[in-house]
Amino acid sequence: MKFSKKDLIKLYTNLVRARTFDMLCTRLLAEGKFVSFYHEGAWGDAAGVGTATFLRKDDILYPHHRAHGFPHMIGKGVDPKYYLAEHCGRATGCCSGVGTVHALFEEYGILGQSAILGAQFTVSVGWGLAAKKNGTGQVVVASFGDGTLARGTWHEGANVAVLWKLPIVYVLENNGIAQYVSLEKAYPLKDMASLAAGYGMPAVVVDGQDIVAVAEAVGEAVKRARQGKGPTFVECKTIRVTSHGYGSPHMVDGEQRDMNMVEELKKREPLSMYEKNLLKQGIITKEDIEEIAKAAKEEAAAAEKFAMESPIQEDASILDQYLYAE
Amino acid sequence: MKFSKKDLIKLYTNLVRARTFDMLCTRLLAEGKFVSFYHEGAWGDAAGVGTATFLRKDDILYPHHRAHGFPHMIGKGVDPKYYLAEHCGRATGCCSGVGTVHALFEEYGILGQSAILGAQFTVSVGWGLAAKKNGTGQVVVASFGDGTLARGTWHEGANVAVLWKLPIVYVLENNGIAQYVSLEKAYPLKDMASLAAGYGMPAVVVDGQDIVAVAEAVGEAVKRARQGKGPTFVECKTIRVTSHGYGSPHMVDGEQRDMNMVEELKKREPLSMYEKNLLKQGIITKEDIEEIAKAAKEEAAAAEKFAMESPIQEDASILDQYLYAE
Amino acid sequence: MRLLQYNEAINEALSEELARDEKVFLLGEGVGVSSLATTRGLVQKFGPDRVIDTPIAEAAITGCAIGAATMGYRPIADLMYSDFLYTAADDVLIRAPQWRFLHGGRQSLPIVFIAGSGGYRKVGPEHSHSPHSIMLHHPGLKVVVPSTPYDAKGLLKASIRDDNPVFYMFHKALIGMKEDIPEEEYIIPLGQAKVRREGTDVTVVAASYMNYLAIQAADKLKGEISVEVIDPRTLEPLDLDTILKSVIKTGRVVIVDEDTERCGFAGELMAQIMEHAFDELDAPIKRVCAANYPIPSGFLEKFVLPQPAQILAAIREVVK
Amino acid sequence: MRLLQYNEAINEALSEELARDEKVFLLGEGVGVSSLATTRGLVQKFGPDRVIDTPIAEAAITGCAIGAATMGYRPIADLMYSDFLYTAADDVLIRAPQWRFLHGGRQSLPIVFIAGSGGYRKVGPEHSHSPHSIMLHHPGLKVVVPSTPYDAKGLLKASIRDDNPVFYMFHKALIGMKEDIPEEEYIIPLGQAKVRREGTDVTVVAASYMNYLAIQAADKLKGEISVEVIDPRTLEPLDLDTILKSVIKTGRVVIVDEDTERCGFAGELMAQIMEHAFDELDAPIKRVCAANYPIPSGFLEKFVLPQPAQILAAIREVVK
Ligand SMILES: Cc1ncc(C[n+]2csc(CCOP(=O)(O)OP(=O)(O)O)c2C)c(N)n1
Ligand SMILES: Cc1ncc(C[n+]2csc(CCOP(=O)(O)OP(=O)(O)O)c2C)c(N)n1
Ligand SMILES: [Mg+2]
Ligand SMILES: [Mg+2]
Repeated sequence: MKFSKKDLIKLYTNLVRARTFDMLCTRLLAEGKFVSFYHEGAWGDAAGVGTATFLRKDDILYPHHRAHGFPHMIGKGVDPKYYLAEHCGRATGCCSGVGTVHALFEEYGILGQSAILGAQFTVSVGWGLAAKKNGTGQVVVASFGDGTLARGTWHEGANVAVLWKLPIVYVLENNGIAQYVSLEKAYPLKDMASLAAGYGMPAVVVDGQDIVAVAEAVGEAVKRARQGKGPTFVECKTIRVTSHGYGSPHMVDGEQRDMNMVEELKKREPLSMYEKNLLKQGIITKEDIEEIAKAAKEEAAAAEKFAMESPIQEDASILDQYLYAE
Repeated sequence: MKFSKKDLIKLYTNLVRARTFDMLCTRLLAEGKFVSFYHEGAWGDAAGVGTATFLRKDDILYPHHRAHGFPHMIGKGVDPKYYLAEHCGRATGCCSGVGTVHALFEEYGILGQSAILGAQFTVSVGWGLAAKKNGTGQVVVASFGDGTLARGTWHEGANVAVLWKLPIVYVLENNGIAQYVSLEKAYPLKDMASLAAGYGMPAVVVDGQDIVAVAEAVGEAVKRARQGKGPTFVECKTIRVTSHGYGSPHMVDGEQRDMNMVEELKKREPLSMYEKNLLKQGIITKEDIEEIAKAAKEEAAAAEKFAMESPIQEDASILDQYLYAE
Repeated sequence: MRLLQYNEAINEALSEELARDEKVFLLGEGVGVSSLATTRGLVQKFGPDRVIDTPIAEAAITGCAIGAATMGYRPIADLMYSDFLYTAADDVLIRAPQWRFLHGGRQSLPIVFIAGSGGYRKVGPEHSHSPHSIMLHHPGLKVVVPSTPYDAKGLLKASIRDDNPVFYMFHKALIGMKEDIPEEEYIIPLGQAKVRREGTDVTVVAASYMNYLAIQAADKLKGEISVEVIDPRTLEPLDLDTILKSVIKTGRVVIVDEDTERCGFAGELMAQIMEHAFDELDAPIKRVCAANYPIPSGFLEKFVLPQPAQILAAIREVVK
Repeated sequence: MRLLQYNEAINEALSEELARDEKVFLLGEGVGVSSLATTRGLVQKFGPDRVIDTPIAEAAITGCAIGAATMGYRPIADLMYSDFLYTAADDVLIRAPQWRFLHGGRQSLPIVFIAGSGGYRKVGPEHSHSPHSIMLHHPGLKVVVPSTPYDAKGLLKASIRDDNPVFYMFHKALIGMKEDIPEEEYIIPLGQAKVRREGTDVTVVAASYMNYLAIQAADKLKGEISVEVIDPRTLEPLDLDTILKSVIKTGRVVIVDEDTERCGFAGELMAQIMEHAFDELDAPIKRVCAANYPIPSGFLEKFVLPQPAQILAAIREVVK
């Protein structure tokens, strides 16, 4: 796949925006302004942005829980302020402040989430089936982490997806760790892609820190799905340099994480790598970079203001209305 | 693996016994003497007998539900009369008449079952772990059907089994059908063994109608497991020539089953194929055959008598005792 | 009018709704055949895209229903035995009931989970449950438990047209029951109890197969005790008004519930009656439920599942 | 005596039992680290064969526990959040509780499922449940819900030594609670309620974090109403005798339960009290439970989970 200059800048811009929101979220959580959780995503954010940026607006996307899917949603074109407000429990949130860590942007194909990991594998079967029934070329993208892939729902969903040739793209963001457990303690495999191959599903492994490589691989998979050729598995190798969630112990397999190793990982920070690349190729200038950063900061500041000035969701009368549809 | 003459005759004898019990069970169900279900196993019984006959007494075996595991249990050395009595709801049953379709012969490594398919994949993780902890070379054999393999528990169990190098042998009895659904409507694959390969688990496909081939393949896998090399997957291609359960419609994928095709399948009846072979090789004589058949009939008749003369389980006082251990 | 069996009435409801609305589709293990013939013949009428056989993968079935529902389809997910819901419990009890709520009420999930429930076939603790209590414990899920062919059809049509997840449990022991079914279309709204027998001495609340047993008991006691038998028909929504009206009239209540007693529907209804009509009660409410054991296979089953004699005894006891 | 936190008490119980009996082992996602530190440090003491980190595969964890238990081991299966039991519900609610029973009582399954439960952290409907009601609805499973560090330790040791499956739920909101814990070993048998406050006007039954809230309410009402607070400590076995004794004394009852109201433990206890002590009641029993909605995230949580003011109001109402 060949990306235009505009495309490449869009990728860059979205990554800057995602990173800016991650920093904002981390700060808001630390300041006690978030209502429930936040799981930081910096340094592992290229996969989500690369996956989502070139999807069709009506494609369905299940965002990964890491960075709470901000990279995915920003890529998909969603205005993140409503999701930010959701995290703050505001009535203006995308779920009216009831879900806090859940996103819903139906117009953009974000149809909801579950905080019980592994739901994406089976719910996306229904999305894929509906997309196929709709017959308009919609594609479903299910993002998830290496840890999530161990759930049995993967098997039940993947088998049927291949069998029914559903237009689904599975995007694994393999950061080598799941909460406090390393990949080595969770799988007997190096490349998770071999699991997909078991079903006869095409599978590719890409450098998840290379946002263009991700966009390319996902783009190919989406094309395949749109053509009715069924699901593809894209494994993005990425990293996690923070603790699991803000405030949780920075440990793995019972020990403190080896901070030298984490420093080593940090060398593959995707934003600066991509930035350097674009500069070298002459696709952006220092000035562009400053401008994009400035715009992102302004967007984040405006989103924060929007969230903070929105009313707290405390209207008990909505409970009945939300429980059942008429 | 080279089998002695005695081994080959043992396989034959067990297959005759299993077949005799299958006929007995079918008749008892038809006569209303069974309490709940029976799912006939004739023509698909070589895989179970071949799998179980040469296991160690302390090896753990989860019998497949087809033929209610009689072939497996007979192979394992269990006296089937207690399981028959169980089916008749008798107090002398192996579960005291409370389970009816459940088997328990702890001394023989039959540690219980669940009628919810797919439990074998995760329960056997615990058995495999315990066997490994015991350190006495015990092996766990989990038998199951092609339909069962679609459950998510397969993925959760297999992944951990390979990861922890558990001494487990997975034996698939692939009869190409699951209740009323054909294999083609259930998987995008021809050989299920490819699913195992996804975990890096060795997998072999054998003719499940060839009892010696099954015993050989399972024997190799057991050897591997005993040596601490981890799990193996053995796919036995077998057939189902009856309806799903006695009395249920003989249909598949919404239609009556094609009886010409079923007649075609019947040509691969494993007992007569094996018998012919043994006769040809001069390992048994016509007289041997008659004697074995007679002994099997006597065994079955005695088991029937035992079951029928045993008291019906109607002692309500045991409910408390069975609910909780002291 | 035609005399239809309970399972034929179910089949007819499915067929009519599949024909009426092309967003409706059906999926499950062996729905093309169907042991109890509830879905048989539908694949011939509507094709394999509308009546979908699946592998043995309950979570794929229920997850598929959730996904398709959020995209405007109206899936009917057949789970065969209601016991199998435990293999997809996070979908059936958590995800489907909560999805709309936690996404700010912006979506609707028109799903029907359908399965056969109940015991009295001696087939043991993995094929005999009537697990409506755990459904009721998870708000967001409606629960429909028809006791006659007429109701089975009318309630199923209402369930399919409802914009919320509904668990529709037919009872395996009622399959052979026959009843006159109108040729014309009809719908029975969810949330309307039915007084099956009028009486003045005692109120018996019983749904599904228990309603059948309760009516037998009431008829047996004719002349001795005047029994009012109420069939809630749906447990969520629950028509508490009809029940309370009867309680006020009789002052005495027996609740018959096939589900396990502890934390079951019967205890819940006792609590609700205490909350709303404590002063109307002339005697403590009695419940006849599955005793607090797993449901044994075989001949012991009768010591655990509610028996006609127990129902009679409870009624006699409560009017004493 | 040392002052230990609730989670430290849990950790100590695990450590002592792992040391005492080499058949005991622990497995779960991240048990080597453990968010709430209940299992932290144990892998260093007992090695990775006894303290086993697993992938995110709840069914593998629970199935492993069942298998190992039938071979004489005593697994402790850590499910992290009790909400996650829904992903392995057939093991936790059906297979483990029923296994011994349906195999004729010939085996015992000494399993402890351990998980953090409860809300009040605004983290929403997939991380806030206290799902003890559905456990109680499945006979064969014991249910332990400690409300103090002392109890947490003593009850966990009893749970590990019990030969039956036990679901041990500690409450996330109690993690920071401190209490004096003896140096010497002690065990608290399952099935013994504790009277936390003696009183004569009203009986309040409340377990786990609700007990903490109930005690606060009782203390607040001192002088105005004499409140007896009973902590069941284990819900199965349930020490009904201690509760009934108190009911006979006070004639008035409030049950506080964090679990969803409908078909919950509170309703069940109301039913049991009605069955055993109807004539002792001077007023209808009141229950304060999670309202019949999913537990919302964020600021709406307080409209669903039981609040101190509601407990006070219920007590005042019931003694009126
Ligand atoms: C079924 C289930 N089990 C456990 C959890 C708790 N949990 C939340 S995030 C997480 C780790 C996820 O790891 P991975 O999928 O690799 O994503 P990552 O956080 O590494 O990006 C866990 C165990 C959960 N939410 N759902
Ligand atoms: C979880 C679960 N789903 C469905 C069933 C109902 N059921 C019993 S046997 C069976 C078919 C099993 O097929 P397979 O594993 O291929 O074994 P076979 O009968 O063909 O030998 C089904 C669907 C069940 N017992 N458990
Ligand atoms: Mg990860
Ligand atoms: Mg099969």
